[in-house]
Amino acid sequence: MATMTMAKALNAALADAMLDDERVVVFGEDVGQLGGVFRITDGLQARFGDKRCFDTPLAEAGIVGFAVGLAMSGLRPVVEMQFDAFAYPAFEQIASHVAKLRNRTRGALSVPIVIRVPYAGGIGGVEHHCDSSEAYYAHTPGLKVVTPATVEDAYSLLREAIADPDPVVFMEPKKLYFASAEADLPARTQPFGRAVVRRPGTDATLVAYGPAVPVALEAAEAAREEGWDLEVVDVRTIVPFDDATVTASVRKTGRCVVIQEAQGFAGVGAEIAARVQERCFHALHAPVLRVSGLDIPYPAPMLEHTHLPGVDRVLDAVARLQWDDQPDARWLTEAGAA
Amino acid sequence: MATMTMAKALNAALADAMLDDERVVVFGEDVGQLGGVFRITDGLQARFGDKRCFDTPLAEAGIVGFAVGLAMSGLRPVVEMQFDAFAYPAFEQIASHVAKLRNRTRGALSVPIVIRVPYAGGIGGVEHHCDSSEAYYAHTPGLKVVTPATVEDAYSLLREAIADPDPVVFMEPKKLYFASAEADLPARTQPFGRAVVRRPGTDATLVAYGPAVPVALEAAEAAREEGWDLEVVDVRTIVPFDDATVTASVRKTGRCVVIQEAQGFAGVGAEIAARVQERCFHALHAPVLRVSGLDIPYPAPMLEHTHLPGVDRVLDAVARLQWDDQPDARWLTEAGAA
Amino acid sequence: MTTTPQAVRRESRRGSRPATTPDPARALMPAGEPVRLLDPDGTPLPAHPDYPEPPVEALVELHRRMVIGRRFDVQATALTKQGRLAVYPSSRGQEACQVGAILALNDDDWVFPTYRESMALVSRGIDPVEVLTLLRGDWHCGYDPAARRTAPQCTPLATQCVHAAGLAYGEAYQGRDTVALAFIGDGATSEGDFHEGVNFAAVFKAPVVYFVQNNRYAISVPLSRQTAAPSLAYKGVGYGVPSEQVDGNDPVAVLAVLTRAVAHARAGHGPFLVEAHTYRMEPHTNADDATRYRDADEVEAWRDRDPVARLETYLRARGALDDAAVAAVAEEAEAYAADLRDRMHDKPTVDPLSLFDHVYAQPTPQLVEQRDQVRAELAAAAEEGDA
Amino acid sequence: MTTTPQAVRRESRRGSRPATTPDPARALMPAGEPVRLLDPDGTPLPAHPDYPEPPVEALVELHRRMVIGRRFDVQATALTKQGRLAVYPSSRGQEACQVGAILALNDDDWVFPTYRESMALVSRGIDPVEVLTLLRGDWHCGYDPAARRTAPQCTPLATQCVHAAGLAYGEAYQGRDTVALAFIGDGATSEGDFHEGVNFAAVFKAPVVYFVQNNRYAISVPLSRQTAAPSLAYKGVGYGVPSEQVDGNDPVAVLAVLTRAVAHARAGHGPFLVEAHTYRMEPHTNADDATRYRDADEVEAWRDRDPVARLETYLRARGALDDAAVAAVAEEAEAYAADLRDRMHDKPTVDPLSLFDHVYAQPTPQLVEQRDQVRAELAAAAEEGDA
Ligand SMILES: Cc1ncc(C[n+]2csc(CCOP(=O)(O)OP(=O)(O)O)c2C)c(N)n1
Ligand SMILES: Cc1ncc(C[n+]2csc(CCOP(=O)(O)OP(=O)(O)O)c2C)c(N)n1
Ligand SMILES: [Mg+2]
Ligand SMILES: [Mg+2]
Repeated sequence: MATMTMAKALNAALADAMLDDERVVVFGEDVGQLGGVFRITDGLQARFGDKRCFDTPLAEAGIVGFAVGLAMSGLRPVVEMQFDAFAYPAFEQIASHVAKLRNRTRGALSVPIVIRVPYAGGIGGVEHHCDSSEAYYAHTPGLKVVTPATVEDAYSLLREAIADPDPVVFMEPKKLYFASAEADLPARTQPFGRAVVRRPGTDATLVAYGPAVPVALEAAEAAREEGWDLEVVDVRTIVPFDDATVTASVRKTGRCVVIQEAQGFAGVGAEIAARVQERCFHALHAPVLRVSGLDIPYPAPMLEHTHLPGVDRVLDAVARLQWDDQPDARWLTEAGAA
Repeated sequence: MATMTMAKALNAALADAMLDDERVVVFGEDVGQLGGVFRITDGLQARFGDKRCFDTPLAEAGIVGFAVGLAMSGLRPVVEMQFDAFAYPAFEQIASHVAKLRNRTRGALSVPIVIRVPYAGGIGGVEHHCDSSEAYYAHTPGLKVVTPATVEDAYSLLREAIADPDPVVFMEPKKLYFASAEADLPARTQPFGRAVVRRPGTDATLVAYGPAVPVALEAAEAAREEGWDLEVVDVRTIVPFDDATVTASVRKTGRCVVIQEAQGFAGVGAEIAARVQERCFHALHAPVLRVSGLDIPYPAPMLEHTHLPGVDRVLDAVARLQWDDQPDARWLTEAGAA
Repeated sequence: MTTTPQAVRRESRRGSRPATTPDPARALMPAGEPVRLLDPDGTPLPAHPDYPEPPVEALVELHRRMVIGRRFDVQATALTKQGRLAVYPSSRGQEACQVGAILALNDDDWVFPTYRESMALVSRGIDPVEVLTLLRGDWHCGYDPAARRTAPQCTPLATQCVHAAGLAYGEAYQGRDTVALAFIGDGATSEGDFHEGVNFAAVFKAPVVYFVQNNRYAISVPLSRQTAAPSLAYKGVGYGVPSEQVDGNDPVAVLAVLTRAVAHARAGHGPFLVEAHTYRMEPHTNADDATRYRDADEVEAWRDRDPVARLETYLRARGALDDAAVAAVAEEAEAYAADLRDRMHDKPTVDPLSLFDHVYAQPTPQLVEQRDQVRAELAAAAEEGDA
Repeated sequence: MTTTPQAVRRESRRGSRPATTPDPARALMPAGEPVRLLDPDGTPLPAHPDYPEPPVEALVELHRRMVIGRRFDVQATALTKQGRLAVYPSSRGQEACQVGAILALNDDDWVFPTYRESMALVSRGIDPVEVLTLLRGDWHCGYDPAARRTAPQCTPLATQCVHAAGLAYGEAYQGRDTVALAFIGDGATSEGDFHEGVNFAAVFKAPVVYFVQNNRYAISVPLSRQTAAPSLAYKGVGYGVPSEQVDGNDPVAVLAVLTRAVAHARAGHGPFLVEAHTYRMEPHTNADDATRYRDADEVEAWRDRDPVARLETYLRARGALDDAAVAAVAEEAEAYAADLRDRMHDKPTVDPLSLFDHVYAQPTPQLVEQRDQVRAELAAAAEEGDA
C-alpha cells in the first residue's frame, strides 16, 4: 500500500504494460521527453527508449490513423489525445475506422488501440480544454468506453484496456489526476462491464461515473445530515454497461439520480436514466432524475462552478424524489382513468 | 397543391431562399453542375450562377470552416455534407467553432450556417453511407438540430434553418428523399421547437423523428388491428426539443414508445425516454420503451432490414406496455416496502 | 496555377542574385512533366535517364492482367445492370495504374486501396467475388485483409493514407521489409488526412508509396477545383518527400516509376509520392450521370490514349506479343468474366444473427440482449411465414 | 530532410537531360534561404532585389510597438505569478513577427490569431485587458471580433486557416478589398486544417496571408518531428501558392516580406505563405517546464538574435532613434504595463446567469428551465450566505 495520485497510477499502468508486452507502444503529442502535459507518460521514453514512447507530428487524425496501421501490423498502440476537444479532429478515424474495422472485416482485422482522453473540467482550464466528450464515443458501436474514478481503477482499467482485444476510449477525469489515495499496485479491480457500489445505502441510488463519482460520494455524505442513506454506484465502464449492478441497486432503493458532468442532452446520463426506468419501473417511487452540466459550451474558469453539477444540485434532485408521496395518488387516478 | 418529392421540396426551399436573400450561398462537393449526388441542389448553379452555388475542394472540415469564415463576412452559407459519415472530418469545426462562436464572443459573432446532412439508411447503401449521426450534434450545445419527415416540413424547416440566426444541422432522411406527397409551396409549417401530432390516438404515444416517422405511422395503422389506438408525435426539431407537445401526449395516453433509426445507446431516443419519464412519471402505466437500430455499425445492404426498427419491432414494444397490469401490484408492494 | 505578375517578376530578379547554397528542395521536386516511356500510339520514346524500361516479361504480364482487369471491370458494370451489384465504380481507362501498382509490389507488401481499386485487387489475385462483396451487399469487406495483405477498400477518402504510414512503420519497426502502397484519387488529396498521412510517413521514414491516380474528376468536380498547383506531385516537397509525375496511361512508364518508388521505400529512404495523369472513362459509378458535367468530346479524346492498346501495340512491335498470345489472353479474360458472372448469379444468404458477431471480440451484454430479441423476431417471422 | 541517394542521383542525371518546358512551379518556390535585411547584430545587408526596405517611419513605429509589446508580454507573465492570470503563452523572442504582421496590414484587414498572439493583438490596439480576458477566465473572447476585425484567439490548432480563407473570400465576394492574415505555428502546420485552409484559399484565390511562426517547438516537440521538409515554406508550391522564408528575428525583413505578401493578396493574386524562422524564448506557457526538453545553451544562442535590440541598433545607426527617443518609448511601455497591472488588479465579477445568454440567439426552452434552476440555486446559496 502506498499513497499515490491517479496520474502516477496511470503512469505505472503504462510502464507495467510496456514491460509485460513488447508490442505496446505509446505515442502522441509531447508524450516523449516532456512526459505529457499531465506527466502521465513521464519517464517512459527514458526507460523504454524512443521507439516505444515517442512524439508525433501535431495531428490527431494522424495519430489515431497511424495507430490503426500499427495495430494492423501487430502492435498495441496506446495514444494520447492532449485534451478532450483536441480529439475531435480524429473523430472520423475513430468512428469510421477504429470502431468499425473488426466488424467490416468479419473479425479478420482487429485494432486493439487505447485512445487516452484527458477529459472534463473542474481545473480552471480555458475553452476547448474541458469538454466532456464521452457520449460521442459511447454512442459509437465498436468502441469500449471506460473511465476510472479511483486510483486503483485507473491502474486496473488501463491495464485491462491495453490487454483488451477491442479498441478502448479511455477517458481520464483531469480533475482527479492529482487526487491521491492508498493503492496497492499492481491492483486488479473488477473487469470491464462491472459497475461497483462505492457506498451502500438504502434510500436512493446515485449513479455516477468518472469526475462525478466524488461528487456523488460527497453528496451521499452530506445527505446523511438530511436523514437520507444513499447508495452510490460507480459505472466505471460506460460501454459495456453493467445493467445488473445498477438495476439491483435501484430495485433495492426504489429511487435513482444519475449524475454526469457532461451537458445533459442526449448524454450518457440519458441512456442510464432510460435504462433504469425500462428495467426498474415497478420498483421506482419517483422518476429517475438526472443531474448534469448545463446544456451550454463549457464556460470560462470563473463560471465553471455554476456549470458543474455539485453537491447542492445533487441534493436538490434527491429532495425531488417525492419522499412523502408513496404510492403516488395521482398515479393511481390517472392509471384508473386510462 | 402539387405532388412532389422531399428532394424537390428541399431544392425549392434552397432556390426560394437564394431568391429572397442575396447573402445565401450554397456549396459543397458536387453541388454545382451535378446538382448534388441526390440532386438537392439541382439547377441552382444554372439559375443563380457559379458564385452563389459552387463546388469546393473535397474536404469537409474545409467546407465547414470556409462557411464559418463566410458567415463572419456576413454571408449565409448553406453547405452540403455528401453523406452522414463524411461529415465526421468536419467534427472539430462543427463542435469547436460552429457550435461555440456565438458563445465564445458573447454574441459579437454569429455563424448562421446550415449544414445539410443526408443521413440514415434504408437505401441499400454501402458502409459509411447510412450512419445516423444526429445524436453527435444534438449533444453539442450551440447547434440546432432539425429533421423533416414530410415534404412540407422539408421545405418549411429548411427555409427556417436558413433564416435562423443560429447554426443549424439539417438532417435529411435519405430514404424519404424520393417519397412524394401533396405539398403547397411555399409551405410554412410549425416553427422550430414545435413537435407535431401526426396521428391522434388514445392508448399510447409513439414519439419519432425523421426516418422513423413513417415507421411509427405505419405501426399505428397496423396496431388498429390489434385494437390499439396509437398517437404519433413527430419531433421535427430535436434541438430545441418540444417538451410540451410530447408531455401532453404521454400524459393523455399514459404509455410511450420512442422510435429512432439510430443505434440506441446514448442516442436521442434515450434523451426523449429520460425526459418523458421525468415529466410524466405519474401518468405512466408502463416504462417508456425504446425501439431503435441495433448497437452495431450500420450493416451491409442485405442485412439492413434486420437492423432497422420496423413495424414489427414497434408493435412488439407496444405489446410490452403492460396493458393488463394497471395499476401494477408489484409496484404497490415494493412502494409499500420502501 | 498562380503565376502572378509578382511571382514572375521575382523569378526574373532572382536570376541575377548571387548564388547562395544549393536549394535542398530541388532533389525532391518532380520533373516538370510526366514521365513517359511510350508515345500514346505505343511507339517507344528514347530511353529515360532515370527510369529504365521494365523487363519484357513483366510487360507481357502487365498486359495480360490489364486485359483481364478490363474484362473484369466491364463484367462488374454489367452486373449492376442485372441487379447483381448495387453499385460499381469502374476504373476503365486506369488499367495501367491499377495493374502497374500491383506488379510493382511483392506479394507480401501491403496495399491500401479505395473503392475504385477493384481491378487492382483482382490483379492481386483476390477472388473477384470476394472483392465484390462490398458492392453486392452481403457484408462489407469480402476478403481477408490480413491474409491478402490488402486493407479493406477504403471509402472515407484519404483516411487510408494514415493507415498506410502506420502499417509501414510498424512493419519496419518489427524488422520486416514490407512496403505499403496507398492508392488515392486526385480529389481526396484535398482532405486533411492525405496531408497528415504523407507527413507522418515522411517524419517516420515509413516505407510507403503514395500513388495518386489523378483521373481529373472527383465525381463531377474537376481538378481545377481541387488544386491551384501546377500538378499534385508538387505536394511532395512540402513534406520532404521525393515525387514524380507519370503518364498514367503509359503502362510501361507507370510500372517503371512505381518500381523505382517501391525500391526507394524498401531501401529505407522513406515515402515516395507518384502522381499518375489518367482519366476515368466511365461515370463515377454506374449510378452517376457524367453527361451532366463533361463533354463526350473530352472522353473521346482520351480513348486515343487507351493504355491497353498502347501496351499491346508496343509489345507486338517488340515481338513480345502476337495474334495468338493476344487471343489467348482475351480468352482467359472471357473465361474469368464468365466464371465471375456464374458465381455472382445467386444471391448469397447471410445469417442475420452474424450482425452481432464482430462488433467486439465478444458481444457485450447489451448485444446479447439485442441478439436474443432479433432471434425472437426471426422466429416469430418464420412462424408467421409457416402459418 | 530526405536527400536520399536516389534523389541525389536523379538530380545529377536530370542536369544532363534536354531542357523541357520551364517548370511552372519554379515561380512559386521560396528562396532556398530566409530573407534577411539586417545582420543579427543590426548591420544592414546589401539591398535585397525583391524586398525593398520599408520606410524609416514604419521601422520606428515597429520598434515602438515591439518595445511596448515585449513589456506587455513580460507583464502578462508576471500576472500569472500573481495569480491574476491562469496561464499565459509568451511570445517573447517573436516580437518582430507579432508586430511586423500587424503593421503590414490595414486597420480593416482581418487577423486570425492563435493563443500565442496576445502581443500582436495589443499591437493592433486592442485593450490588453480585453485580450487577457480569455486567460484571466472571466469569459472566452474578451474583445469584439467584428469591431476589431480580429477573430477570437484560436486554440484548436490550424482551424483558423480555413476561417481565414472563408472570410477573405467572403469579403472579396462582397467587393471589399480586405486581406486576412492567419497566424499559425510550426507544429500546427501538421494538422489537416492547415492543408485544407491553404488549399481552399488557393483554389478560391482568397486574399489570405498565411504566416507561419516557426519557433522550432510545438510545446516540447521539435521541428524535426513536424516535418522532413527542408523548410515549411516549401509547402506552398503544393497548393500553387507562392511562398517565402524570412528571418523571423529580423524585424525589417519580416515587415518587408509581409508587406509584399499582403500586397500580393490584395492585388487579387490569391494567398501567400510566409514562414518566419524564429524562437520562443520562454516556455510554451508559464505552466510548462522547458528545461525538460531543451538546453539552456540553445536558448542563450537565440538571445544574441534579439529582434528588439537588432532593430534598435539599426535605427540608432541610421539616426532614426536616439537615447531620448529610446527612453521615451521605454517610458511609454512602462506606463502601459503599469496601467495594465492596475486594471488587472481586481478580480472581475461575472453574472452566472449570463451563461445562458449566448448559447443561441434566444435561449431554448431547455435553457430557460436550466436558467431558472440556476437562479433558484443562486438564491438558495445567497440565503444560506445571509443566514
Ligand atoms: C470523407 C469523404 N467525403 C466524401 C466522400 C464521397 N465521395 C466518394 S468518392 C468521391 C470523389 C473522390 O474523388 P477522387 O479522390 O478523385 O477519386 P476517384 O473517385 O476519382 O477515383 C466523393 C466525394 C467520401 N467517400 N469520403
Ligand atoms: C487540435 C489541437 N491539438 C492539440 C492542442 C494542444 N496544443 C496547444 S498549443 C500546442 C503546440 C502548438 O505548437 P505550434 O503550432 O508550433 O505553436 P506555438 O505554440 O509554438 O506558437 C499544442 C499541442 C490544441 N490546442 N489543438
Ligand atoms: Mg478522381
Ligand atoms: Mg511552435
